[in-house]
Amino acid sequence: MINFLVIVFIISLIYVSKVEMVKSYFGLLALQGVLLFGLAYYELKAGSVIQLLFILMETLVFKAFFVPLFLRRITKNKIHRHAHGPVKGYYSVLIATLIVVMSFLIGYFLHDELKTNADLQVKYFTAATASIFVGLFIAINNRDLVTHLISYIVIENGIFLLSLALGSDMPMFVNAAILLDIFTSVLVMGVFFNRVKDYFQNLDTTQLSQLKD
Amino acid sequence: MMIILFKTALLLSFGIFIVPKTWKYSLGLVLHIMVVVSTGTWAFESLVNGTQTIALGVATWSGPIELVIDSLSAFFMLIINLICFCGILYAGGYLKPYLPKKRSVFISLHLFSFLWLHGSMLMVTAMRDGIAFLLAWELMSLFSFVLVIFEAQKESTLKTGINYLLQMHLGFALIMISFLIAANETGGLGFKGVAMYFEQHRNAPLFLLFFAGFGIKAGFIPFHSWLPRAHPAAPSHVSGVMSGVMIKMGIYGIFRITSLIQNDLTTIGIVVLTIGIISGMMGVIMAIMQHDLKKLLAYHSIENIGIIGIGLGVGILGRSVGDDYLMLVGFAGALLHNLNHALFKSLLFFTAGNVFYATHTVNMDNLGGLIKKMRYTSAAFLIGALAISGIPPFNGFISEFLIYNGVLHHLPGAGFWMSLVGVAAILALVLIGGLCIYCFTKAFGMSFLGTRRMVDHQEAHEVTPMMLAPAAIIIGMILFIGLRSSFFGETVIQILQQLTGISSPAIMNDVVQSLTMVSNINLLLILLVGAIVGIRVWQQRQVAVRQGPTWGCGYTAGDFRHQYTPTSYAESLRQLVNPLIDYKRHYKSFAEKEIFPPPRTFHTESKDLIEEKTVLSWVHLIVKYLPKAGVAQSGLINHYLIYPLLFLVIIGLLTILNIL
Amino acid sequence: MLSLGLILVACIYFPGVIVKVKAFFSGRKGPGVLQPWYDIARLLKKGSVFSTSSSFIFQIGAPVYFSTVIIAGLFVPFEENAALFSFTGDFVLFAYMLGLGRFLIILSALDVSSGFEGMGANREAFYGMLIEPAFFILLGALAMFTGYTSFHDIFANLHYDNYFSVIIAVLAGYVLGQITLVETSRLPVDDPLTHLELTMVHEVMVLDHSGFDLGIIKTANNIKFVLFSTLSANCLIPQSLSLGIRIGIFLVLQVFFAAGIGWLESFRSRNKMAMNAQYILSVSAIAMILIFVVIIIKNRI
Amino acid sequence: MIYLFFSLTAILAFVTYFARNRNVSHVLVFIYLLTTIGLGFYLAPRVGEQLNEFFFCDAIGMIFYIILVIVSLVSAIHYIEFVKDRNVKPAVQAMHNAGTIFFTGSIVGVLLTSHFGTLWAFTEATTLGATVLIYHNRNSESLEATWKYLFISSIGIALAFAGVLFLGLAGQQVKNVDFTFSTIKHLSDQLNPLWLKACFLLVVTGFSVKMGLIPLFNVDIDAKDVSPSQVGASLSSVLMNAGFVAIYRFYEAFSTTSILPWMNKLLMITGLISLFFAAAYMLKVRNVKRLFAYSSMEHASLVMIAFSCGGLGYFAAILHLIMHSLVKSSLFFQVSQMHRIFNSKIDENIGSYLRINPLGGVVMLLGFLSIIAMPPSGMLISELLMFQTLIAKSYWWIAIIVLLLVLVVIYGLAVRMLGIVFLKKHGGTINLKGASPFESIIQLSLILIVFYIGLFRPEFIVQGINLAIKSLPV
Repeated sequence: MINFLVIVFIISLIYVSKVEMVKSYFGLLALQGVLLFGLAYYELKAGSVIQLLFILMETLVFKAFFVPLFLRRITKNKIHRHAHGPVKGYYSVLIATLIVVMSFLIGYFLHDELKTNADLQVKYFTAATASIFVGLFIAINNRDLVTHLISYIVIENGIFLLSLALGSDMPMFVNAAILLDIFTSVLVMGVFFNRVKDYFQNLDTTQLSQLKD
Repeated sequence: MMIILFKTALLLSFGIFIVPKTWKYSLGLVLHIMVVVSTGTWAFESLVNGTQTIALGVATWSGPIELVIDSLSAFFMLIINLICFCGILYAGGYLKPYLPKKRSVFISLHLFSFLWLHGSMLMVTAMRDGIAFLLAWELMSLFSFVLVIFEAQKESTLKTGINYLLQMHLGFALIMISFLIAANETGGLGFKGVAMYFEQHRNAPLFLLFFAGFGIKAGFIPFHSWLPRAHPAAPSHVSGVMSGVMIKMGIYGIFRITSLIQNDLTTIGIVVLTIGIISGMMGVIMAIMQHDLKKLLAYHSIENIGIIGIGLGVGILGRSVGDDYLMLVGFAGALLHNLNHALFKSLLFFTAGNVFYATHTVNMDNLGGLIKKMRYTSAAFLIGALAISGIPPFNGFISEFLIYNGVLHHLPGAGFWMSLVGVAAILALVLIGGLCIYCFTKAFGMSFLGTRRMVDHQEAHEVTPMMLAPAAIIIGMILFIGLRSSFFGETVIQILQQLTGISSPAIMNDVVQSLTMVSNINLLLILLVGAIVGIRVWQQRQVAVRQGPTWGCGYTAGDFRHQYTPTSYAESLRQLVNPLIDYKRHYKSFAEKEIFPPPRTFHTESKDLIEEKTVLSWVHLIVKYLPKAGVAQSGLINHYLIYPLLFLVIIGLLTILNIL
Repeated sequence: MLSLGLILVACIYFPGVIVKVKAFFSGRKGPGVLQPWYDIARLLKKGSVFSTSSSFIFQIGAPVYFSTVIIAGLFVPFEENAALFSFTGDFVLFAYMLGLGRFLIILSALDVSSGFEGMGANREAFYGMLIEPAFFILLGALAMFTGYTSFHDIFANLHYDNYFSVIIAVLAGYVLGQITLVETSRLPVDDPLTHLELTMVHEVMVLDHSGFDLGIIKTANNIKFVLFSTLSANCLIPQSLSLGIRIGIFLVLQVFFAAGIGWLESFRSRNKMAMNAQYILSVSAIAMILIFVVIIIKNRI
Repeated sequence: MIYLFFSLTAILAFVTYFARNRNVSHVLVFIYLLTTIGLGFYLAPRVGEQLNEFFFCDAIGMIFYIILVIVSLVSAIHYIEFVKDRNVKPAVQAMHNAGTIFFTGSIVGVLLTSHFGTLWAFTEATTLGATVLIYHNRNSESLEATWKYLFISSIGIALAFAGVLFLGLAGQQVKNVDFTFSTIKHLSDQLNPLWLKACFLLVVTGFSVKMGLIPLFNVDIDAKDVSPSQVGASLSSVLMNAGFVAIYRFYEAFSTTSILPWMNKLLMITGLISLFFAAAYMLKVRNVKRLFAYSSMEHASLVMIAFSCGGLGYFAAILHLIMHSLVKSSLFFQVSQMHRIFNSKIDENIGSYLRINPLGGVVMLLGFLSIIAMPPSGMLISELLMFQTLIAKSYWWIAIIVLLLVLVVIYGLAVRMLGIVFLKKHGGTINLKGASPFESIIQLSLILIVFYIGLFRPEFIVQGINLAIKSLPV
């Protein structure tokens, strides 16, 4: 089951990397949220109720529901297709796949580097690295703010997976902070997103390059 | 008592900013006098009763600051006090025209920096501990920088100032690093540590590092490029003090280090001598090529530093071959030349300042005939010129004579190499002397003699007595050294005997004897000249004396344009040294059928090739290409994300591959 | 004191002999030997004309030049007979004394704001700068050879014990002779009798001097002449002979020098101006050879 | 007590956000700063104590706490003048003041926390606070800068969190889930070095945006440029210190392990590359605030280089940070004044400042001396110590490179700043009312503190720093 989820997650990553229509992002994000919930649930069945609730909050409510909705609201039928960077269409798929392969390699390497380590879930780890790097790739490759937001969230998903993979459970305080962090940053970014839109009419970040030397 | 005087002077210096504009100068003068009195007393005491230590009563990062005044420090302190005092006197007259123009903050800044330059130079000579020394050293550079950019609203001046600041900072860094190297080995940051280092390790590398650091201040070629820029830019009293004493601080440092070195003497000596010879020759050659009087004087500072370098070099070589005479007398010549150069160079700069004050230009192409309008100034300049050319009966000769003597005395017993080295040194000194005559006949003849060359400066007039007073003081000193040279020779040799710990009455006697002779002959010369002039006056009374036009070889319509110009005067040498200077003449020659040629202009310029090659080329390289490396701030957020990615990947790889 | 006397004696006939010899070679009878001194005496009595553009420099230039030469004269010994002044490194002062004179005469030339005299001044400064090294290298070599550093000691100990040292004597004499020609601006560097101002060196500098000034300048030139020829005589006369004979030889030698210069000036033409620099430098080069000779003799190598 | 403080921070920030009266909101800020001072007095006797499970108070935290208080006070004072001059809208002012309170509070958290998780959380909080401050001017530039800052530092923070997770993994392997510095440091030598390396690398990458080093320095520069000058001041002094402390915590915790040399090399590389870019831009920029921003970057990299040498370098680094905070903030404050007078921050339009506003000119001049490490500035001492360590480690090439780059930086600064102070330029209109001697005197006193440190070696600072670095390997 876990394997299934992980694989779907990775596929979703590859898809994210080549999406053309902005609105199809939201579905993907929602999907990833759900997947994350599934994984987290399998991981932390044993864990305390509060923690479970927390994860529920974080994944289902927040990642799978709130964020996509929020994004949809702010981009409400204004933008349809997003501005591409140098790498177009299926090439980006290639790169995404490459990243996935790389992260598999890294995972493998780490795995037999550390036989002793029981806690390292290589599958998650791979997915996490893949997700982080794909996120970075999207951010680098695309030039409009929506995609940047998306990429941020993808990276955050990666981090979440990583926390599963490394199984290091932070104190509640910190978990709250993480949640708050994603929440606020998405919120604040959304706010600025609107302002930018009002200011520059379109969302191409090449507009946002007055400050340079 | 004196310590209180000194400290109050330094504390009250902040008052310069507060008091009203008209009082600022008087306050500055008073403070200078306070400093001169206090430190002068210390210097005299320690010259008489040997080294003394004075606690300043403040602590810095290296513990409590104390002034350690040995005879060497005392000697330099006296020079500093004399020249700085003359400088502030001169400033009184020179700054007058600026008072109404400038806002009071500038005046205060200037006077404040002048006082502190004085103070910091004194401290440099008296600091033994590393951090205190470096502090004083950098303060000296800093305040001299502020003084140089007195006219900072002009872009050129500011650029010069920044150039100066950077070179000084580089020199500072070199000295600092040398101290740190010594401290790293011996644990003592300061001259003690350096001495210990020299006892344990090879000397040449550290010495040369020190030499580079101090040499930038002293202006040895190839570290000289700041002098010909900074001195013309600065006001004359400042250039007088800077060229007179501040560059001597570099020499002081070199003397200090030289007194500590233990081995590698031959290498060090050869290097110092070579650099000295090159500086001397190139300095004077470049000087002859100049049109700007102050720039010419600046290049002459390099030349004189070169002479000092020669003295030092032969001294070190003398020590390496164990010839005390050569060592002591060579060092003595170098040390005494510090004093002499301080005197006549500041005199020359002050008089050049008078010229600028009267005519608002120091470009020799436009000067000429000033001697009729400014008798005293030109007389003073003449004496300075004779002195700097090392001509008796003035002081410049004495120090050069000492160096000659050392080398000549060594020659008979010298080995093969030493005899060649000695001949080289003599040759260099002789050529420098001859070139100096060439140069200063040009400088004096073109600016003061004949008739005006271009601009008509009828308004030029003799300057106020206030501005001539320092010149008078200095001329007094110059003649005193010239006519009582034995006393000074004795003093410097005593200083050196204390410094090197080698004392030999025989050498002392020999030097004193010949110097006494020299002085007597100088006196005789003066008397003889007086007598002949007297006879001449008497004869002129007897016969008919009339004025007439200059002999024009039958051509009666000659006017001032027929005179020799600085350029044409330098021409014959120029042809000889053409490869050394990048010489350009800007002139449009006549066309084929040009019947009615329009008026033409002609001017020449010569670049300092050594500076071009050693300094500027690198600087231009950096300034041109480094900004091109600034590609990171592209303004595109996408790019900003590439850097962390690259960073992570590269460092990660390096880590995994165990390269990092 | 002896040296001073000899120099004065030589001065009396030296310039006259030159004139005589030149006259002889050009087939004339020529004036008496003392004629130059009569001219000078006449000049000293004459009044003078000063350029309107001249200043006090012009007034003191000639006297200073004269006095420096006189003082320099007091340094020159006659072999072991000491001069008035003798101390270590006295010849440095000797050279710089002449330097002072040159400085002032150049300035007074520049003082009258004439193109010609500027030219002369420039050349004087230039050649003076070029010739000084030769003099110092020569004396350096002699110092290395004898082991002393004052005129008197050097010439007192200039023994020609082995045939090598004859080379030194000859070379030194030759170099000193050349220095003499340059310092006193005779042929081939400068022709005092030329009438083309553009090619003069010394004469053109003193164009505007007249009367007393001109007189003392000429006197100074003659004395300078004898000073240098005395120095070269010091190198040449062997000391083994008795004093009387040597004095005799000296006086004759002076005549020979003068005659030689007369002969030279009658048969040799002036260098091209451009040639002069190289010519003078070659003198220094020969002096350099002297150094190496000494190094070899003293087997330092 | 500490929780009380943070709740107070939250409340005050909240209240300030709704206080739409200018004076009230100023007063609120000052009340808050008074409480920070009070907290300071509460902490002073407790240096070296654990306050509770998440917070403690050690020497380095205390040092930078004091600087935080000083700088925040001064910047609040300057903000009053700023509001008057620009007549800022009350809403904006309220927002900004609330942001200030939040920002300051979160930095206090960074300085005082003893737990890696909370350390990370507070650092994140500073990002949000800073965002609000940077956005103050509400124009396209500030919008752009804010967006970039927010986005880039969010990603940076995310990476840093990944780092923390790796630390957690490492901790798990020895069956330990406590994230306090003490425990991690205590058993760091049992932890798997690979994870520690991963952790440190990610943390340095993530926090580099706070300290203004590569790889994430760009947004930091922009932020300092477009934000009001007093904000730029806090960004390049307080926030830089916070970033340093954050990195320092990890460094100290791992310093007993085998990866110490690796960490040193990493920091050295970071410092050198940053120094290189700083020097390169120093010759390029025309804008005074960006110039100062790059100079901050240069000093940050010097700090890193010194720090990575270890030994005396630790001392030098912290001393340098202290003095840099004072000088750089005072220069930024001075810029706000200059901006009022010339209504421009491009150096072509700003000239003969010493003549127009002597006191401000003197501040600029002395500030210039301080940041190029000329005596009597204390930076001379710290740079001297830095070179001493470089030589002691016999890093000759690094020493030479640093020397050259520093010279280039000095050249750049000299050309711009001295040009501003002295040169006559025909810029736009000049509004002499902008000059405010009161402010200049405050700035002057900040610089004079640095001079005092440089000349007289204040004992308490030396002891404080020694206390702070005593736990580090020699």
